[in-house]
Amino acid sequence: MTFEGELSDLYQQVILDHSKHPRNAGSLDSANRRAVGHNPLCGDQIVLMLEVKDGVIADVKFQSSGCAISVASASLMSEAIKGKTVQEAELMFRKFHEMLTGACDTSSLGKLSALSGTREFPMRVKCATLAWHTLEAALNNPNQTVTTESDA
Amino acid sequence: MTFEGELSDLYQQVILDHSKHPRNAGSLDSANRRAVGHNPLCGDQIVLMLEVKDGVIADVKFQSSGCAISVASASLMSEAIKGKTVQEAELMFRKFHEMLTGACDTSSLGKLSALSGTREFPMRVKCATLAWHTLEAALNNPNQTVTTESDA
Amino acid sequence: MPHRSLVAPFSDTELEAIRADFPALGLKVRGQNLAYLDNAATTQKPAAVIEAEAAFYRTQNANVHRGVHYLSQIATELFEDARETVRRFLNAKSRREIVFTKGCTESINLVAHSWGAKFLKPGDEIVLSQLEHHSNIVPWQLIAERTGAVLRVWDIDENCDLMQGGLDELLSERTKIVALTHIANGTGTINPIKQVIAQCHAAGAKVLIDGAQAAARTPLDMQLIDADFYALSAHKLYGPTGVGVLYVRESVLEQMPPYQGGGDMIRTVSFDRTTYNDLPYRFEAGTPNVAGVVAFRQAIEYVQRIGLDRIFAHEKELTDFAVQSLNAEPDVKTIGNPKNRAGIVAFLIECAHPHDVATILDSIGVAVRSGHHCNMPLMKRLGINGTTRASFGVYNTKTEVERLIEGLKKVREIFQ
Amino acid sequence: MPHRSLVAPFSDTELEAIRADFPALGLKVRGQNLAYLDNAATTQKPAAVIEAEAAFYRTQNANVHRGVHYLSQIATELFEDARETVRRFLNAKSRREIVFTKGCTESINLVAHSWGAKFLKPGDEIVLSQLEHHSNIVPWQLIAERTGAVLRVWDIDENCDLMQGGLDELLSERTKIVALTHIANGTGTINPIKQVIAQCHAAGAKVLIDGAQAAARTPLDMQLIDADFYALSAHKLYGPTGVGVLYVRESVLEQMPPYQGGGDMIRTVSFDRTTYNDLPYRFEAGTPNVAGVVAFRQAIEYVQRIGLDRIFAHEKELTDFAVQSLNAEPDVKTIGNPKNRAGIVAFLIECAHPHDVATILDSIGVAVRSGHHCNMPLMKRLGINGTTRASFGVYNTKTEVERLIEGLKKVREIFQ
Ligand SMILES: Cc1ncc(COP(=O)(O)O)c(C=O)c1O
Ligand SMILES: Cc1ncc(COP(=O)(O)O)c(C=O)c1O
Repeated sequence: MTFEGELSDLYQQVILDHSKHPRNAGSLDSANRRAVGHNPLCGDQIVLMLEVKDGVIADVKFQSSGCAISVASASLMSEAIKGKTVQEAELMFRKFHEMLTGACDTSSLGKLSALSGTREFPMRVKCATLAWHTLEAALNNPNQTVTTESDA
Repeated sequence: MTFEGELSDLYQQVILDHSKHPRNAGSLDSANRRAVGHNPLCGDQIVLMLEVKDGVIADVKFQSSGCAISVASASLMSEAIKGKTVQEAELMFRKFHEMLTGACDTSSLGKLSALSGTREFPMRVKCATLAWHTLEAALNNPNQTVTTESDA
Repeated sequence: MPHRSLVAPFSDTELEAIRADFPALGLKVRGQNLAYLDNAATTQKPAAVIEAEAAFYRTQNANVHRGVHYLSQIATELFEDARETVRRFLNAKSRREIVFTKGCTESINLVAHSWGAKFLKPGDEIVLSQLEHHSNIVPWQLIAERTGAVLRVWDIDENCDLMQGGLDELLSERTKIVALTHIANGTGTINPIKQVIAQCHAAGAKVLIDGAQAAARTPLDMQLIDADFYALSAHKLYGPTGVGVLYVRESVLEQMPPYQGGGDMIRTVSFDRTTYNDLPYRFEAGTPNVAGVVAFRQAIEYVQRIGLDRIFAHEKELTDFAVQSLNAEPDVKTIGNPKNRAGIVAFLIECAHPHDVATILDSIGVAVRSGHHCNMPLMKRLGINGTTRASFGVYNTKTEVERLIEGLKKVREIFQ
Repeated sequence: MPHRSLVAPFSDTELEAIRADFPALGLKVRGQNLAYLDNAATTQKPAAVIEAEAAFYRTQNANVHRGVHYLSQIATELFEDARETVRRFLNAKSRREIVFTKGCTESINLVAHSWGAKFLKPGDEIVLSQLEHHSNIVPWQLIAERTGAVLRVWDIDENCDLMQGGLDELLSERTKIVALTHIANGTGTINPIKQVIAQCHAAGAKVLIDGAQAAARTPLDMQLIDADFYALSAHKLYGPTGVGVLYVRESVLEQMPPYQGGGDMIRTVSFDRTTYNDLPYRFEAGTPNVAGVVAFRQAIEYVQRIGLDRIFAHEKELTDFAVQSLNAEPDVKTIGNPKNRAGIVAFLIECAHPHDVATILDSIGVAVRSGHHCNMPLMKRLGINGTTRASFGVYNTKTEVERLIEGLKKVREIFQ
């Protein structure tokens, strides 16, 4: 693929749409899980709030200041995990992570596969995974702060 | 000059003689000036004891553990400064130092000029100047410890 | 700095010749000629530097200060000659004032740790400016925590210049040290360090100048500015990575306890009592980056041959052009409007985040940096998360600035 | 270490091919072929290392971790790939355990300062051996002075082996850390670090191993030896100057406070509160020696291609030959007779001081080191001022050892 092609693959229409109009942006009063994620590289930050009931992610909201990729990724994630069980969400993260770090089947990822273009931009993979690392933290260590540095 | 020539210039007969039979080696009970010199590069050490009376170096002794160059230099120095005034000794050091660090007239240095061969061995210049730095310390800051590092 | 305006920038032929000295400038990136505008992060290296490092390993390599054999002698001489070159470059009084470190960050840490641990007492104050790089903030936070000293911050005005009179309010008998960047990496602000140092000295405070950005951009003279400490990195001065310099006025350095312990920094060691070596070796524990230091000398000689006043004039022309061109775009806002600016322009474009801007510029071969530039406190003060930053070097051209401006069109195409 | 005796040393053709990889070995010194026997001070570099460093500057140079542009991405990948190479070389569990420093000395200082300042209390004990290099003594003295901890010394026997049972007497609940060299640079003694570490762990003490001399001489496996800390220098492992490694077991590193502060080691910075980055970045403040680290990878891959067990066997053969040849001279005394010895032989000749021996050997192109070798406490223990030391590398030959022995005749000619 030409680099021009790779670039438009990175900034697909769905990414641009979600970055400009993030879904589930805002604050969640009923949240019982919360985590803050940082990308130390650029200072991007996300605050993720979840309402988990009986093992199901009943609601999700986030506040994010970041690049198009990180905002779109948070927005797409929020849609993908809402209503899912914690286990399903974690499986999704594993698949998502595989998609970004190696070649893998993206068919089961639905809309999330829009972020597969990030693979060709290693320095941007962290932007795409920040929301997911924050989710992981919120589920496992509520009220934690995490970074994406381990993806370096 | 060939390097072989430079080597025998370094280890002239007078140097070898003084290194094997150092003059004025020993301890000086009447000493009123004393200094210890170190060469941090190799651990060589010299203890210099002077008896200075009315501005004249009346007597001098030294204890030295070092290489042929440093022992011979101490021995030659002790001979050269004994009976001289402090000012004369300091002038001698300046000339000696010039001899080792640049081209200069060695005629006024007498036997000390035997050490001029050191010039071709920059890493050994410190061996030749250790005794003199120690003398300087003994005259100006009695009971001081000095090193040769500043010659590096 | 009026004398500088008398200096002519490079002719086209000169600039071409300079560019030819830097192998990396011939690279193609994404199928385009590389336009390297990330010089504040690190500079490219002239062939003379690259070749000096390789030649050292091929024909001169040995450890320094410790051996009497031929290679060891050569290596030691080359290493100490480089120290003399640095001394002259900074116009320091003595080689004893030049300590080699691994970089500007380590140079500052050395001062904070060694000088700070000895001289800072609870309640003492350390003054930093709002413009500082993390490397001139965090070491002071660490030593403040250890000693009970307190940080005070010199604020900036709306142009990103240091607040006029701000220092008057901060300086007191509690102020022990002022740590200030010479040229701010986030805004290009040139601070009036000579005046600041004079004012601090009058108040009895020491001054550390972070010269990471200044060393490649403006002539330096320790006697003129009268700094106590001056820190810089070789890799931002067309030299190799892994080499830094710390200048310390001799009377100050003499009083400082050792920082790291090890080989070369000692006079005698026994388990009971260790005595330390003379200056500057007391502060150079362990085998130094010999090849790097030897190659760094070539970098200094390179900029000296061209002349730092001419480099300054060249970068000023580019910077002014870049600021004007960016400000001419209605949706672009340059960050800060400092009275004196050197080689660095940061900006925001309405439609896109700095990271996305940098990625898109990269797609046409224009290398810029995006993010907080290790300036988080400054970003917070400005109420932003980051910027896109173009920073210039001796070899950059107007055409490269034009390509950046051109690239913004593509940003708009994608994001508007 | 019985498995090693099964490994064959190099054939003549192999050795010739290896020598051809090192440009410096072709040098003439004083009109003679260079016989470089000062490898314990620093090793020569294979062309692959020299070329990798130059190639980095020509085609890959940028700052790491901080930019999104192409060169920055390449540089970051190369830098992190090198970390992975080091991880595999040491058989560490995780890249998070590999910290890049400027050298072995800094690695040890980092531990003494960061771990030591947090975990050492007044009266706690630090055990060192009589064989240590100043770099594994002075950092501990500095932190002992700061914390009130106390140094204890593990003595040696008449062979320059660690005194059998010596550790039993030293270890107590006060012992917080044991800092021990893997291979002693003054005597070549290979210490039984696996057993020592097991004994220390059983007593609740941590262990730092100084691997400066071992890394180029013997296969390393952090899982096998179970060290808490392992320090080494690239320049003694056929790599560039200005690069070191510190391995720290992850559970230990996690508890350590930052050492130097600056860019890259932070998560967030504000003047009020700074939070630190993940491992290993928390310990890598400032721009690292990117080019050096990238080139170091080539050095590791070089020794791995040959095999450290074969290098060990080769050096053992040379060392045994050198010890025998030296001991066959009636006026020569080799220093120590350790049960296991690697690549290093120090000696004295009756008629001449080590410095004079080294100068005369240099006159026939044989590079050896003389002096205390940063081992002053060992020299004092042995009642001597210094030694002449020959130390071997992958490329040395029996002929070179013979030239050393031959050179002693010239020493006698001059001094007897
Ligand atoms: C103003 C300033 N200070 C300090 C530093 C730190 O330099 P280094 O990372 O080379 O240690 C930098 C570079 O990033 C800088 O721009
Ligand atoms: C055993 C030992 N430890 C530590 C060091 C220090 O290594 P460096 O000078 O590379 O920091 C050396 C080398 O001189 C050594 O031989």
